Parts: sequence; structure tokens; C-alpha cells
Amino acid sequence: MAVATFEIGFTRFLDRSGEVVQPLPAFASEAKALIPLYRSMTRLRMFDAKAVALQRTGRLGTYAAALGEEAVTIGLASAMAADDVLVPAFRDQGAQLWRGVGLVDILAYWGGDERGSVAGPSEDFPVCVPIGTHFPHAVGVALAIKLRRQSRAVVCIGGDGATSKGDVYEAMNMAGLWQLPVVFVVSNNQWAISVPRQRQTAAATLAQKAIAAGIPGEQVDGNDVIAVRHAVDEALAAARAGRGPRLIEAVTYRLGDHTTSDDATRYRDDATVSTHWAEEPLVRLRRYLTAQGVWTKEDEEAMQVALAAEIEKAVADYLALPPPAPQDMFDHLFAVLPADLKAQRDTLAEEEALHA
Amino acid sequence: MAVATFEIGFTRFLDRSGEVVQPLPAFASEAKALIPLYRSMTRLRMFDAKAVALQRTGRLGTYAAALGEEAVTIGLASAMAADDVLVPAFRDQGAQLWRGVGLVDILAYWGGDERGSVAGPSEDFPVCVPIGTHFPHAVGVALAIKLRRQSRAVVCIGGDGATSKGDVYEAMNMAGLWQLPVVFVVSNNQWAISVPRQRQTAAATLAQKAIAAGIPGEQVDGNDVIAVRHAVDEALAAARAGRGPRLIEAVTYRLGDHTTSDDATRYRDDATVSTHWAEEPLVRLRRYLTAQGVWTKEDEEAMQVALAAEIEKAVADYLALPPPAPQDMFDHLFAVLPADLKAQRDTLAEEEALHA
Amino acid sequence: MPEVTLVGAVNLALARAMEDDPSVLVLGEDVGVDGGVFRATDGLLGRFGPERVFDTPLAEASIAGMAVGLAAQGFRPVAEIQFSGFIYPAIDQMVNHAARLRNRTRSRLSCPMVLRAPNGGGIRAAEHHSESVEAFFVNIPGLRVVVPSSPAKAYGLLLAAIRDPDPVVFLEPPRLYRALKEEVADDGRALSLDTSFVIREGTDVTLVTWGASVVEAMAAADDLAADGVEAEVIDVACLKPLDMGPILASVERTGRCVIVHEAPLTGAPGAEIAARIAERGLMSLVAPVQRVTGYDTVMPLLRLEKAFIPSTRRVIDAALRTLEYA
Amino acid sequence: MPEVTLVGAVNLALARAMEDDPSVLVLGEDVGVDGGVFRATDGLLGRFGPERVFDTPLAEASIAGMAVGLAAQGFRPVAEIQFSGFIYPAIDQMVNHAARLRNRTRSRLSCPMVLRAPNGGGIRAAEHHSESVEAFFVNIPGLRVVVPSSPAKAYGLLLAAIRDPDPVVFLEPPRLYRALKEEVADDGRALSLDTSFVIREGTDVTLVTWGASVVEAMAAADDLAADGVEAEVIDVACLKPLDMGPILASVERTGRCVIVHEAPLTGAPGAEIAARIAERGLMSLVAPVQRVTGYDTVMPLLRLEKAFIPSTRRVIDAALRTLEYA
Ligand SMILES: Cc1ncc(C[n+]2csc(CCOP(=O)(O)OP(=O)(O)O)c2C)c(N)n1
Ligand SMILES: Cc1ncc(C[n+]2csc(CCOP(=O)(O)OP(=O)(O)O)c2C)c(N)n1
Ligand SMILES: [Mg+2]
Ligand SMILES: [Mg+2]
Repeated sequence: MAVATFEIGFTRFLDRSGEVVQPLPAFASEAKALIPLYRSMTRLRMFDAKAVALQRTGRLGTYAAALGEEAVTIGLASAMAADDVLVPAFRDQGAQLWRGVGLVDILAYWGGDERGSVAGPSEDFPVCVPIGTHFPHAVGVALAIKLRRQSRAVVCIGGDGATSKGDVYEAMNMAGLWQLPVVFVVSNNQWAISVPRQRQTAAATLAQKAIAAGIPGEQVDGNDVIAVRHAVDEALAAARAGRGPRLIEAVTYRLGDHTTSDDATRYRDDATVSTHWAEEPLVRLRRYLTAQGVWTKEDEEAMQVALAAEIEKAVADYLALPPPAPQDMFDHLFAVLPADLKAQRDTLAEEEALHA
Repeated sequence: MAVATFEIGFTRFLDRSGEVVQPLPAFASEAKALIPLYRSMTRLRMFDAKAVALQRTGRLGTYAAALGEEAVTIGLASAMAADDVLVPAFRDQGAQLWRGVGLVDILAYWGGDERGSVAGPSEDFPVCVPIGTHFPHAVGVALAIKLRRQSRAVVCIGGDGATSKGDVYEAMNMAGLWQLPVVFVVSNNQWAISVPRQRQTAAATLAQKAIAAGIPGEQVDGNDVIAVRHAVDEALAAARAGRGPRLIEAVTYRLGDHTTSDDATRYRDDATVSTHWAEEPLVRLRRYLTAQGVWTKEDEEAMQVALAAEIEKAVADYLALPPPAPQDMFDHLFAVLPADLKAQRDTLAEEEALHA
Repeated sequence: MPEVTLVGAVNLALARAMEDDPSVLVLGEDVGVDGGVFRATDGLLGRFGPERVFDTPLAEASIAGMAVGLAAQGFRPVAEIQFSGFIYPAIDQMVNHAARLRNRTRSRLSCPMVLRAPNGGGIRAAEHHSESVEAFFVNIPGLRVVVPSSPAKAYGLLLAAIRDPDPVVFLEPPRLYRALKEEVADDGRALSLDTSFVIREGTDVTLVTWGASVVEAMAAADDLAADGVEAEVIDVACLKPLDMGPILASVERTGRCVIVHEAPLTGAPGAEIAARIAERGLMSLVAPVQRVTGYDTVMPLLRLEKAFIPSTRRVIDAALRTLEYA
Repeated sequence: MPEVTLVGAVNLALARAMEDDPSVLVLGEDVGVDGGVFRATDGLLGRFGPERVFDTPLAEASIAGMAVGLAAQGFRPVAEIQFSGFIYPAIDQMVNHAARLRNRTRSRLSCPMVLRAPNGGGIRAAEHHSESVEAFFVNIPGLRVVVPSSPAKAYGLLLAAIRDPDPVVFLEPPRLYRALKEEVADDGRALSLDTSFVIREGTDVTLVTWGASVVEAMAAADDLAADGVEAEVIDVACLKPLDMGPILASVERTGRCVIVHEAPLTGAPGAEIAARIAERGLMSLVAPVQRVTGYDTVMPLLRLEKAFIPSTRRVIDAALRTLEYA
């Protein structure tokens, strides 16, 4: 006797060649409206490339580019309202940038400066490095929103690897229980460093992780920014309307190394990666825009020039950032520094002065 | 487009009045063969009652009776082979007893004596008090079995509350990934202390937690020992044959307090509980056995007398257990006691001697 | 003024904090209709409703993690972990997030949460229900760790913890939950989280302790007094940050120090106190610093728990040992 | 004898242990084809196959928990946690299960597992990748905690940890992974887990340290020697259980002690060492015990990590402070 049945759906609007495979959602009905998405995805890709270059020359710490995943991180951010709250993973600089965090801030943070996490919408969380630990934060934020009866919602992002973590499951379960306004997005880029998605779980989809939490789960083509944005749009609308959380698995591919500390050639061959370049999100959107007659070669060139200039300027500003003072490490530990820490701070300052 | 579909089934053989609702599995084809199950369930219930009484009179520590859940714990144990490994939760004295742990040992453990965890099949784990933390142990044991290419399996038990814990999910996910020989049984007794199962999760069934792990999940009537045993039989056979893990949700009801420290009248009314007495597992099996003509009033009385005597004897032996020596707390910390601990042990022994 | 038990004082403080500040929430396993397994949250659900007092699923890691999210939003969640033996899954959230949210965002976000748990043995409880876990928290930068030892301190310190703008781990000794009653004015007055408390004055030896061990330290002081030895007793109460002032001042006078706590010896906060004395009070010491503590063993099951918990006898013996030095 | 780095020595020891004992398994995130993010397990998959060297899902709590199950079955799992900043979810399993399985079953079951992790800063890593977590483990009864400071120690201590019949937490300083090479004979000889190591003899002041801070302690000793001050340097290496013998013997001679470690000051193992000196070596001390440590702050991001990590300069200053006492 069957007591429960479930189904996981998959959505795509633009295929790899930029062809529309089903009627587009309202926000995409005018092709021109997609240009900001295309521009942000390009900006992210160019910025990432620059950041990687900075790291290679010793001017930035470890950096995780979103190469190949631009449609996920920009797509979800573009669906958010300004007063929604972003709870990002460590590869979500794209979403941060869309929401107003400066290029300089991103560089400052990955360059090893806490001041990089000051900027941005004031309720957004900074990126989360310990995998999956931010999922419960998203639940807490969503609960706060629900308790205040506000009409806004939270977007929380994790990777395919994150779906193996217990706290990620716990959080989704709590969000389901309380029908909280939160959208969980799994950016399934097929890899957790060297571990392929097939070695994380026997589950056929990552979207079905939602079933354990009693919430809806669905797959979208994570290289189709329209599909990502549409799914997040709908999930956010449901969340804001009190209809509870959802899990969206965006199926995409990590085209680059895991981070600048990684050498992906150790564990996957270039040939496989190459096949995925045919799926990547920028080209298909550009093809569509071009086919629709709203984007030209000249537009492309002008955009690239402008973005390059913006990025160069940001890098210059970043490199010019004065170093933080050592005693800064004490100044935001507590609202009011306790006495025994004040003594440590004074000692540090004295030693700095002494040996300066 | 649907990319995955799932279904959760439910199985019952004996209904609440002891009527057979579908053809019985082979092990139950002769009614007489069920008498040992009935006897063990009764033994467990009588023993639990005695243990609770001992606690009430200050002669035992906190105790968690399995009242109402006898069919789950005895049913699953009866499906196990001697060389399978039991990884029990804290309410699984029934399964331990079936597998040969002595009544005295159970009393010793809950009476506050580590020696209570020595006995039993040597590879079985002792009961686990921190909820859900033993699920990863079951995975490790099952992996050991798989690596050795043995044809045996592990049974790991948790409650409805346990299904909210991240480690429980992580463990099931790992077991699914590696197709390990382990059967997870959730004894859904509808309560985690005062929190009803509906307040643990929005999931319609607990069996569907399996879907997140990519493993089969199913529900059985946890008050029907035949259904429990049958499901675990089949799952163990699959596991031993290399077909991977399963999750079985046994739907039952906690008829008593959570433990002797609990007062369930604070959070649930007796009327609700009463309705569940109509479902309880002993009566329905007795009705069936009686209807089949293999069990009489005289059998029942003789059994109760014998069990009472066995239990009385165990209690006497338990109460006669000499107290552990204080320095015993050092003797099983390490295979070889490190020097600085030896010094602590000596001090303790000296102080004991001095102030004796 | 009503006479209340320690657990009663916890309850009073929670109610007072909730009354005064609508952003205070109480959450955890069984804190709602059941009122907590020790009844610390008894009556709060009825009084403040299910939006401010609610049961969570059984998931300690995410209880802490959700509290971080609530706190970042400006709520003041007071999360209960049912026993400190189950607090370990919450450590990740406390160290990686709660205690550093302010720092890592340069104060853009902060985390005014309290994580409460019964902590310690002596109540004939089951395995894993009698642990002393303070050592796991004192090395975490950005955190406060508080252990009350009386109804009045439970009331005043818990209020302070809830009102503190930063995260606090609040460990309550269940052995004292109902051991004694004390008059506590429900006046909403918080105690300082930056002070060690001198709870008995004396000139011959300094006993430094916290939590349930305050009982044995005070009993030892009584016994010693009968023999003409005046022990000063200091209840540290706030283990982090640590106020060494009264301890160093006392040791300066007595020259002798015995530290008493129930947690296993090695690496517990008693070590930190001894270390700071060795650093800043060395010249006052006439006798070696003694520690009377739980052994470096697993907390035994109930038949042996008394042998593990520091006894009055052991405290007296240690004090007398310090007096053997001239 | 080949010259190897510290991470190379870890790799050698793993290979040797696996060669000698088929029950040794290596598991963790990215330990297989990738050979570990620091390459500690490089080549092991090829040599010993996927049944003995395998990647796990991303789930630290269950990596430790599964290792408990494997160990109870007689395997000797060596589980890698990718960085110690991600080890916190594993604490629950280490304290509630690994470290007490033998005790709670009166030796019917045991838990011969090793939990390895890079631990400490100085490698310009991202947030949460430079933590020093030893303080979280030294209060856990039934556990061993080991921190190697050189290739030879990494080899000998890791072999000992793997062969030990009880659980060991093995914390490797990534700052030293490739900082120096040393001749290490791959002879399968384990070092003792019960000994602190005197790595430089001296008569004027005792420097006690472990892990990466050994570098600064030795550099300080060199500098001090140039000024005529002979420092004895002790590498504790095994933080739990703790061998105080060489430390007390040294302090008896020098009368002065500086403890150096990277973990934040409060409640770190340095406190335990100072406390034991205050207890058992007090009469030898002529100067206050000094601790030169990480501050009680969150480990800063990379631009300030050097200011956090104890410098040679700070060690020298502390040693000189002890010499101001007669
Ligand atoms: C709790 C934790 N464990 C391990 C790591 C080290 N680590 C960083 S990223 C990563 C893989 C993450 O994979 P995924 O979730 O798929 O995200 P992706 O890197 O693909 O964006 C690992 C293991 C970490 N940061 N946190
Ligand atoms: C990790 C952890 N948290 C909390 C507790 C306290 N506690 C003991 S039993 C229990 C409820 C368990 O519910 P369930 O899993 O349904 O098992 P049941 O008691 O119904 O058999 C709780 C919260 C615990 N033992 N372990
Ligand atoms: Mg990934
Ligand atoms: Mg239950």
C-alpha cells in the first residue's frame, strides 16, 4: 500500500544553443530585460579571472572563482528583492556583487582583510567558508522574518558537497516544519573539490533531499539563467506568501579549479571538462540576445571595455588599501572589550611600538 | 519534466483485532512459530515494569521502558542472525535481551554500573544515549563487514526524534553511497519526550527520509511484530546479498512516560493515549495465537509465572552485585594506563583507604 | 521577597527578560508545554505564547545555528541544550559563527544569544547526563562562559547574559537546581559578567571554585574554620572573560590557593586560573597551587559519580597540604 | 636516508603503517585521487587501492563516527579532517564515543582510530583555515592528542598513533609541512606517545612549546645564545597525556619557564603546563611563568596573521623578562 508519492521536476527555458524550449516567464518576455543579467554574469566572469590572476601573483589569498556557475549565482540574486536576505556560500561573490557589495570589498575579504565583510545590504550574511554551516542561519533569519510577519524571504546557497552535511539537512527540516520563508539553492557544479557528485550520494537528484524535509524540491538547468531566476522567483513568491520553503537544485558545472589552491588536472581530465564548455551559461544567453536582435558585437565590446576599466579601478583601490592595524583584531570581538582582553590589546600595541 | 519519482509503501499483516489482513510470510506460516516472539515481548513488558518499579523505589537510575514498542524491538532482533551486529538506541533493551544480554546486565547498566555493557554478542554496540550518534557507527561496522566480504549485516535503531538529527541523515547517505549492509529502523513512537512527531518534521512519513539518502524506505505497522520482522528479514537479506541499505519506519506508540524522569501527563492527555492501547502489540498477537488454537489461558499463566520468577531472580542478583571500586573508573580508559593517570588512580586509592 | 531554588531563579530571570524585552525568545527541546525537563522554562509558553517559547526538532547543531540567525536579526534567543553532554554538536556553531559574527563583519552583524545547559553530575542521571563541559568553551575567542552557583547568581547572571550584546554559554549545575532556596528579588537587576565573587572572606588559604563545587568549597571552609583555618572562598562564576582581580588579591594575602572544580583536571579552566597565578601572583605563593577536580576519567555512571565529584574531604586535605608550607 | 618534508613524512608513515598492517585504512575528503589538499595521502590510493584509501562525503561528524564503527570492528582507520577549523562537528563523536567506547564497555570494544588534521596558521589561507584547536581535545578523558613539529617526529609519532590501541587526535602544523626537510629513515620505528622531547639543552631558561611554534622557540634560543643566555627547549609533542618529567626537571635547573603556543591563550594546553609547574615545580621557580601565545582573538585573516602568531621577538622578550628575576 502506497502512503506517499513524490516527483522531482526539471525546468529549462534556453538550451545550450540559445534556443527557447518552452514559453518564457514574464520577466523574460522582452529580451532586452535580460541584458542586465548578461552584463552581471560577464562582470563576474571577468572579475573572477582578475582575482585569480591577482592570487597567482601573490596579491590575493586563496580565491574561488564561479567559472561556469554564473547563471546560478546571478540568477538567484536577480530574483531577490532588496530587503530579502542573502546567506551565501564561499563561491557566491556573484550574488553579493549583484546586491551591491563592491568589487573592492570582495577583493579585500579574499585578500585577508575583515573590512571586506562590512559592505553590502546590511542584513546579508558574509560568505560562509565552513561548508553548510550557514543553512541554520538562514533558518534563524527566516524565522525572524516570519515572527515579524514581514513579507520578505531568505535565499541560502550551498554546493553539491554541502548536501552531504547534517546541518544542511537539519536546517531544511526545520524550515519545512515551520514553513519558513527561505529558498535553498544547491549549486550542483558536479564537484566538491576532487569528489564528483556521484560520490557524495546515491540519490538520483539532489533536489530530492527536500523530500526528507517535507518540502518541495525541483531541478533546474543551472546554466540557464532564465530557469534559475524563474524558479527562485516562484519560490520566493511562495515563501513571502507564507507557503513555506523550497529546495532548488541548479545543475551546472565547475569549469575551473576548485580554488586557486587546487589543481583539477589531478582528478579529472580536460576532455570531460571541454564537453561542459558547450553548456556554459554566458554563450547561450548571448546567442539568444543576439538572435533576438538586442545585442551586437559592438555592445559586447563596449561592455567588456567598461567592465575591464571598472575592475582595474577596483584592483587599484584594493591594492591601495592601507593595512589594518594589528590591534584591530581586538576591536570587534565584543561590543565592549573586557578588561583582560584590553590588557592583551595594550601589550600588542606596546610591542608593535617597541619593535616598530 | 519529471526526472525522478518515489513511493513509500506500508505493510501490515495482523490488524488490531489480530485478524490477518494479507497472506503471512513464511516464518509466520505456522502460528506456533510466533510463540517465542510473543514470549519475548511479554518478557520485555514485565521486565520493563519491574525496572520502573525499582527506579521508583530508588534502586535503579533513570529507565526508559519500551511499553507499546515491544513489537519493534523484538521483531527486528528476531530477524537478525547471531553474527549480525546490533547498534541500538537507549530504549532497545528488548533487542538486547533477545540477543542474549542478561536481565541483570540491563539492570546493572541502568543502575549505574559500566559492567552492564560487557555482556552480549561481542560485536554489538552498547545502547546509545546521545540521540542518533550511533548511526555513523553502524555505517562503520557495515563498511567493515563489506570490506571483509562477509555475508552479515547491521541493524541500527533510532526514534522519530532521531530522524531530525544531522548525523542520522549523514550516516544514511553514506550507507546509500557505498551500498552498505545495514538496515536502519526508526521506531516512530510518535513522541520525542514531549514533542509529538508532527513537530519534528513536515515530512508526511519518516520513511521518506530515505529518499534523501538514495535508499529505499518503507513503513510498517510497528505494532504488528510479523510486519516488523518481515520487513527487517527482507532488508537484511538484501543487505547481506550486497543490495545495500534500507530504512524501515515502524509506526507505533509510546504508551508510557518517556522515562522514569518524565511525567507525560504534562503534555498529552490520557484519553489520546487510551485510544492507542487498542493498537498495542501484545494483545493482537495473543488474539491471533489464541484464535489459531496454539495459545491458551493456561499457557499465558504458566508463562507469566515463569517470567516473573526469572525476573525476580535477576533483580535479586542485580541488587547483590558488589559495588564497583572507585579506582575502576581508570581501568578501562586506555589499553595501558598512561603514567599521569596512574598517579591520579593511586591518589584516589590512597584517599579511599585513608578515609575508609 | 520569594524564596526560590536555582532552577526557579532561572525561570524567574527568563520570564523577567521576556517581559522587559520582546526580542527575547526561548527555544530548545521540550521547553514549551513540558516546561523543560528540569522545568526551567515552566509556565513561559502559557505566559508568552508559542511565538516566543517554542520546541525545536531534536538537532543541537541547528538549535545553535538557528539562534545565530535569529540573533543576527536582532532577536535575543535563549536556546536550551537539554544536557551539556549533548552540547558538542553545537560547538561548531559557537566557535565558527556565534563567537565571531561580530568580528568577521567588523560589527555589521552581531550575535546576542545565550546557550543554556545543565552541566555537571550528582543527580543520579543516566550516561552522558552528568558531564562538565566548560573546558570546551573557554578557548573560544569572542564568547562568554558563565556558571551560576546560587539562585541569586542564576537570576542576576542570566539576566546579564541575555542582555549582553554578545554570545554567552550559560552552564547551570543541576545538582544545585533544587538543593537550596534563597530569597531573590525579582527586580530585574543583572549582575556583572566581568567579576569574580568573594563569597567568604578569610586570611589563611584561598579556595577558588565555581558551580556546584561552591558547595563543597564552602563546606570545607566551615570545617577548616572549626580547626582555626580561615579560608577565603571565591566563586569565579564568569569563566570567560576571567576576572583575576579578587583571586590575585586574595592569594596575595593568603599565599595559598586551592582550585576546585568538577570537570576533569587536564585543560579545564582551573588550569587557566593556576597559570595566571603562576604568572601574576607567583611572588605571593608560599605553597604549590592545588587543584581538586574530577579525575581525567570519563564521568562514571551513577554508582561511582560521588567518587568522581570533588568531595569536601578532598578540598580540606588540599587546603591542609598548602598549610604545611611555612 | 631520504630527506623529506613534514608532509612527506606523514605520507611515509601512512604508507608504512598500511604496508605493515592490512587493517589500516585512510579516509576523508579528497584523500583519494587528489591525494589530500596538502598531498599527505598522495599515492596511497594507487598503492593500496580504493578499499583502503577512500574519499568520504563531505560530513565531518560522520567521518569521525564511521571511524568509530570501523575501529570497533578491528580496523585502524586514519581519518583526515581537511582543516582543523572543520573538526568541530567531529568533537561529539570523539568525546561521546571514540574516547569512551573502551571504558563504557569495560574493554569489550575499543577504538584504535586516528583523527588527523592540519592545525594552525601562517600559510596565507582563507578564513577558518588557520585555526589552532588543540584546546578542544585536551580535556577529553580517554583521548591522546599529538602535535608533531618535524619530519622525524611526524613519522615516528604518526606510526605510534596508528598503532596505539586507543583513539588519537593528530594535529599537523601546515606552516611546517614544507618548511624544512630532514633525513627520515623509513624503518617503521615509532616514537613514544608518552614523552616530551628536550630538543635543545640549556641552563638559563626553559622554553616549552609544540607544533609550529617550535620554530620560533628554537630561533629565540639561538638569538638568546648569542647574548649568552642558554635556553633549554622542550617540544611537548604529546599534549595528552602530558609528560611533565622533562619540563619539571628543566625548570628545576633553570628556575624560569616560557610557554609558547599559537592557540589563543585562555584555556589552551599552555595553561595546563603552567598549572602543573605551579603545583609540582613551584619551589624551583625564580620568575613568573610566561606564556607567549596567540591572543584571545579570532585568528585574523591573512593580512594580520603574522601579528597573531607568536614571534621569535615575543619569545625572546618573555625569556628576558624571566631573567630580570634573580
Ligand atoms: C565543513 C567543511 N569541510 C571541509 C571544507 C573544505 N572544503 C572547502 S570547499 C569543499 C568542497 C565543497 O563542495 P561543494 O559544496 O560542492 O561546493 P563547491 O566548492 O563545488 O562550490 C571542501 C571540502 C570546508 N570548507 N568546510
Ligand atoms: C543528542 C541528544 N539530545 C537530547 C537528548 C535528550 N533526549 C533523550 S531521549 C530524547 C527524545 C528522543 O526521541 P526519539 O528519538 O523519538 O526516541 P524515543 O524516546 O521516543 O524512544 C531526548 C530529547 C539526548 N539523549 N541526546
Ligand atoms: Mg560543488
Ligand atoms: Mg519517539
